[in-house]
Amino acid sequence: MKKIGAVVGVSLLAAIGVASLGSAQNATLKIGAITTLTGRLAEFGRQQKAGFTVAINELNAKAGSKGQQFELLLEDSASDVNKGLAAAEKLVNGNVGVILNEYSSSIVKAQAQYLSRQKVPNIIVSASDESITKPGFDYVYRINPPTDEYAKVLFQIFTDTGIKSMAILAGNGAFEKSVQASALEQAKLKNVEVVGNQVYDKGLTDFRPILNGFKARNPDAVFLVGYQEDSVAVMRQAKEVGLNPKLFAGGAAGFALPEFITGSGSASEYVVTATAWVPELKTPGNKNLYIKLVNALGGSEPTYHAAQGYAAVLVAADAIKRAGSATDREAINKALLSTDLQTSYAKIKFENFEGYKNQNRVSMVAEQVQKIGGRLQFVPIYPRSLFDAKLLFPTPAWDKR
Amino acid sequence: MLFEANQINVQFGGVKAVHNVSLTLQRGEILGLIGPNGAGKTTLFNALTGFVAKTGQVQLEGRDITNLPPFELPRLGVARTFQVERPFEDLTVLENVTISSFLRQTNAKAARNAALTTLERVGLLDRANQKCSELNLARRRRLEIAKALALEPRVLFLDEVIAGLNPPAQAEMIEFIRGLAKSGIGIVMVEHIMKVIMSLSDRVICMAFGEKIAEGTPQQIAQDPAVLDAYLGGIDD
Amino acid sequence: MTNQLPLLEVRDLDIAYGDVQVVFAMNMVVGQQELVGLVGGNGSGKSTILRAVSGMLKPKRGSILLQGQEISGISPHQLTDLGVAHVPMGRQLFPAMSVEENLEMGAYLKRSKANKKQNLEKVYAFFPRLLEKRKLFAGSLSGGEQQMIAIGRALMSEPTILLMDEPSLGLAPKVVQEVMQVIHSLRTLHLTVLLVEQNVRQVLKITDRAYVLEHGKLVIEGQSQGLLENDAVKRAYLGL
Amino acid sequence: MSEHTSQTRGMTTVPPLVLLAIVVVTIGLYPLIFGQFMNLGISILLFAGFALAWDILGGWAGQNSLGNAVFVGIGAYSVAILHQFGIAPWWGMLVGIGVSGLLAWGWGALTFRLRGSYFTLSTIAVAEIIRLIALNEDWLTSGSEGKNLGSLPSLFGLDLFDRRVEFYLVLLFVAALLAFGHWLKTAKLGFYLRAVREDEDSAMALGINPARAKLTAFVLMGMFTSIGGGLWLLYLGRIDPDTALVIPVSIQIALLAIIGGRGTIYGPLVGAFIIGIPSEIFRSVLKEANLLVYGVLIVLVIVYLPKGIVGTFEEWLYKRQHPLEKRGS
Amino acid sequence: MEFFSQGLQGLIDGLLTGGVYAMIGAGMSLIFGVMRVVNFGHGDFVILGMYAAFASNQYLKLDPYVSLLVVLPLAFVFGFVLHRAILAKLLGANDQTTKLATLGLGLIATNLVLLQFGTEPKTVYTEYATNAWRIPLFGLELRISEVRFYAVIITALLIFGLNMMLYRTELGRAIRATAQNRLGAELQGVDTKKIYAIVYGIGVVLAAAAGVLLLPLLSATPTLGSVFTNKSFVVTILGGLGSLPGAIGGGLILGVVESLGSSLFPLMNSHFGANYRDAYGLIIFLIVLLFRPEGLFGRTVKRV
Repeated sequence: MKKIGAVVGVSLLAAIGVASLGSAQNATLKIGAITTLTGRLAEFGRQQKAGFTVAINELNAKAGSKGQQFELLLEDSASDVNKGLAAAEKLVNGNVGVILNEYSSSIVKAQAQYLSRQKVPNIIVSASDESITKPGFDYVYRINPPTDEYAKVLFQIFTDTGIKSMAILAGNGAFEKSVQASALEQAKLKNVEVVGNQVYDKGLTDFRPILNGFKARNPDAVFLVGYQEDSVAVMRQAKEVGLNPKLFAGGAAGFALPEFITGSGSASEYVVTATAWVPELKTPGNKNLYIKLVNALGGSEPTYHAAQGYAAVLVAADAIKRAGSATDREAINKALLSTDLQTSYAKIKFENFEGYKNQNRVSMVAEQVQKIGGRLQFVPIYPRSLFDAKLLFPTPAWDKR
Repeated sequence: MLFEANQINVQFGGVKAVHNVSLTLQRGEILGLIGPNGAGKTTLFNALTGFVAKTGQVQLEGRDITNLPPFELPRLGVARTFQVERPFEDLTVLENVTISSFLRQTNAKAARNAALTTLERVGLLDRANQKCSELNLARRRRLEIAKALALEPRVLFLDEVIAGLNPPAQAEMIEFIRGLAKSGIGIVMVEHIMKVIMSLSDRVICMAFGEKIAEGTPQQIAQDPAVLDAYLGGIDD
Repeated sequence: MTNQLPLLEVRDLDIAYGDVQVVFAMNMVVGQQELVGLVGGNGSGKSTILRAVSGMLKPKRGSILLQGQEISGISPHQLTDLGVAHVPMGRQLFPAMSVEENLEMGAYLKRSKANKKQNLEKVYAFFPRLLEKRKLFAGSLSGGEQQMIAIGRALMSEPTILLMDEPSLGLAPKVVQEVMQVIHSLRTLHLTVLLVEQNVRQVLKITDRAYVLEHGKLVIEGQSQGLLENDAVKRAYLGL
Repeated sequence: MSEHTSQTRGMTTVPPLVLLAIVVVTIGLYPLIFGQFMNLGISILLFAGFALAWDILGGWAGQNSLGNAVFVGIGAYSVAILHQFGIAPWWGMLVGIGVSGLLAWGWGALTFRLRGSYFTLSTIAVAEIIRLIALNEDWLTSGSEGKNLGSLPSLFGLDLFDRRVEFYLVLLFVAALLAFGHWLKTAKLGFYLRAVREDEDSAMALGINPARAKLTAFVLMGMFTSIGGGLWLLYLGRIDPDTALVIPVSIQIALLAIIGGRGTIYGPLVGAFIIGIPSEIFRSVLKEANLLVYGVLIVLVIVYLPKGIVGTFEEWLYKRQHPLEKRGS
Repeated sequence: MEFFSQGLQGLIDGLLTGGVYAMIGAGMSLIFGVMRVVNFGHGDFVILGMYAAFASNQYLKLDPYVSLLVVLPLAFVFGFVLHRAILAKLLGANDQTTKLATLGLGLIATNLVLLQFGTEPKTVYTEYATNAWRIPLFGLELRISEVRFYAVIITALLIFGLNMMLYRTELGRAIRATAQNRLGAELQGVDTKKIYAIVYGIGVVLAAAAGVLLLPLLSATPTLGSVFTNKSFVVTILGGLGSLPGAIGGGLILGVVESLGSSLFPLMNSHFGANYRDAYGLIIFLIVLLFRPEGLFGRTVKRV
């Protein structure tokens, strides 16, 4: 039985090998990418994939039919760490010079470690866990900002509005806890009293006990970090229990998604959230990018993950061009170190600071859900220098709306 | 005295399933246990072998074994079969018996050899590698006995190992049990084929409604009016 | 006696469990409104025959006729529909249901649903003790009372024949007599009953006719009265 | 009584050691042929190891655990936590084995009084509680961020981050479990476990203490699984609760063994390959339907091949070797 | 004072949550009580219910509560057919096998949902979902969520209806009879295989109903199945496997324990709080499992 199993296994493996390597001899410049197209995190993969596609098309259109064409080798990690590693290996074996690395911190970290050991440069697109660029792996670069930035932009608002106390609620995922830690640090720095601090486990989300606890302490601001399903539930329940702070602040993730508004309806109004990118940003070509991303997503609203995916491809292509090779990993690595590229997402430059290594600095945007023309939508408000719209403050009590 | 039970009582809920039953057993003796359905014979077996909670006292060669859990008894030399034979269906005949012989052998090879010897003794050697689920009833009965014998018991409780067999198989089994007793094992057996129990037993105990109603040689029992009543049904009072 | 078609007839019945044959060439007839006993010692095959008649197992050979119609191989719940009621060994009551509900379960099938009320009254009239305790859980009643429920439940299905499997099993001697009296009085309801029992004295006292089995074979049959004096019966029981 | 005594026939013609050697060497060739798919190979083999360990209790003793992720996690975290203090992974693994063994012992001593599904339910509950502890006790586990391995000392001059080294370490782990399976097949413990699995009352009548037999199997399962957990950490380079301690990991471990065939020595290994390789193909071909196929396969196996793949094969082999002789005494 | 007010509010919230837990547990308990099968896929049927309500909202524009009228009959047919087609084949197999089969069915159910709807959480927005009644009490203001109150009322009605069915109808009597003594029921002419399929169908209905009722409150995600399954284990073990009133008690206890644990621990400046929310129920579950496996309210009824 065993032997039959082995024979079957061997032939199947051979089949995968042939299938995946069959196209390796073309003249296109290859960029590897891993994201979650299936499984529990597939939604983020969909966004990133749209960004990738838009960027590749843009690059190839610019090069024209005579110029060298780029090709994206996209692998699915299926939301599973072992499968992600198998995918990374497949790309490494496919002689790819640079790999774009996806969203979920726990999957990304294992891949980043593996890829640095294989000496393959990899660009992290959206994973926000601080520890990815903190341990200082070589060959690891990150486009998206560290979580400090999420907290910083919101605390700027706190300072401007004179908020003195806050309560914070975060999920126990790596990203949420990272933002939570940054927020607590900022609170200390800015002298904001923390009157409540709770972590919840993912799953059946009944936030009422926590929100009631917050309500009793009457904080000026409530700082929330969570994914989409949680962001919706927490705002609905905040309304239900009658929690009335002067400001609800969301630390990106679920609060920055369009589904946050559709899901929580009127409960989402006045909520301020940090985000890494908005279409209103006056970066070059941003309006155009937005339109292309909407098209690539089949009409649905793009999130910052899509814009980050877009930028990552451009950064990789830029490094390949400057390295003069799509396969020479050392040359590409060197080129990435000296990246200085303005994209529609943001300006990209990998720096070492505050213990981070090869980390891009992006200042975050804050947006507020406001009713415009009877429709609730995200309105970017911070940094004030970039946008015209004003923060609506303080948030009216639920029964006064 | 090889084995002795005093004043055994078993209670299920409010029902007295066994009431004040005592028995003794000598080396090499066959003690027959009879009684109509529901008289409590099997319950008594279960009580004596530790499977059912009881009050009273049980002694093996003077040692008190009343409160030992069932899995301690085989090591001391008390083995039993089950009324509905319960081999480990998915295992082969040899494997079934090997499990038992591990009680006395620590080494796998020795256990296997001991099991083979036991199988030869009960005439199942040629079926050693067959799965139990494929054995016919007579062979399953023999396997059940082989499993108990491989424990090298001094006291053996046999629960209806003959009923259901065809006459030649019955005769074989009777001879075999006699041989066991001759080798010095004390045997307590429940059986409802009277002919068998009467010809095989040295002594017979008759139970009815959970109580011992008669005890004696097969001849005495056969003539005891209480036994007749128990079987034919109570007389009016 | 059998001036008309017998209600139940068993012809040349062989039954085996796997490779073990337990009933050999059994022949038996139960006439209308007869109370017939089927007796024998432990393992004589009497309950096995009853199980074959009630559809719980399939005979190896032979036929079972209900009013001339072959019924072997029909499933128990279909047989119930044909008017065969079974008072099973161990009673098989629903312990956490009330006495009344247990009785009502007997009228589960359509054929007996219509007259459920009247039948319930009849059963209560027959067993006044059950009427007293109709609200109690069946599991809380005594063994004898539980046997009455089992019988009452069978009556609820308006049976053409009642099969009873060892109703005395596990009951104290006094209660056995009481149950036997109940069975005896069933004849006032003009029922046909096949009673399987090991308690031969009691059975022979209350039945019209009886069949005595030993080791799966018919030893003797005949009018119950006087059968007890027959040595064959004693032999069948004590094997002496 | 004995009518004829013929020679007893062996069930398989291949001696166990030879079979084991063939299997291990065949798998050992993998890196030479599929050097490009080391990650795939390691993860399949590692989960085969988890499933083989699960089988000690699940297959041989018939007690299904749906919480084995706990032992995976303990193994991985022991190595990772001690690594921070400069303690080498092999010592960390030893500690993991010890902790897992203790946990299994205490837990089993409490729960094996219960029969049937209650044990399985308790495994799920304990696994969930441990997951919550790992998530929330940051001082010990770094919470959801997880623990990273930095550099590792070399083991006899081998680089523990080298995929080939890792592969052969995992193979060693699997080989040890297979050898243990072969031993179990003939040893007292193995016989006792099977007896308990089939019928606890009968087993007691043969002098077997079921609670003790099950407890032994449980402790062994925990210890073996935690070795695998340590190896998984080396391979991943990091560990966090979402990776190691979640219910799907526990379920996957159990299902690989069940699909391959419980209590058959090689079943879990076959199960891991039969599920692992197609799922790698499905990953790129079937996309979203990937997990669905997995579920359907499970139901099909349970309904139509309740003994699993190897179990069904063995049954077929047995029937071929033992044509049904005319029965009757 | 804070302790008291938080505790009281927590108690109310816990009871409201517990009502829905009770319904999930009731289905599980019914299936076990009649068929002696632990339904490891139970939580996945809750997910199916959520998505069914989501789909009827999306395509038929039905309010989630109205969609109960569509979803519940479908759920019954689904469960009935599932039992007839697959689980009935396993009657008589050991309970390990059946248990694993239900686990596999759950996996299929969730993955079908995943295939159809993707993984992003699906939400149905209803304006009433966030309304709450305010009840002044000794200067405190307690809040009772309207929609959750209705959910509990519907739960109560369904369980009451189920109870009426079990205790007042022929079918119910046949179900109870089958549960207590399958052979005995068979002898009265009950087709017990069909009863099993019906009971499985009802179990799925209860799970799906819980899913529908939760949709206005939570987002539907395909991966939540095991969370619900775990809740139903806890509920049924607390209440005693197979006991319907026990499931109600178990559900309420679980809801209250989780709610009070999450709200009262933080007041003591404890490290515990909502972060260990699931653990509170599980620890009680383990204690009951070890020391009172028949459940908190369990009385073992003697079999005749």
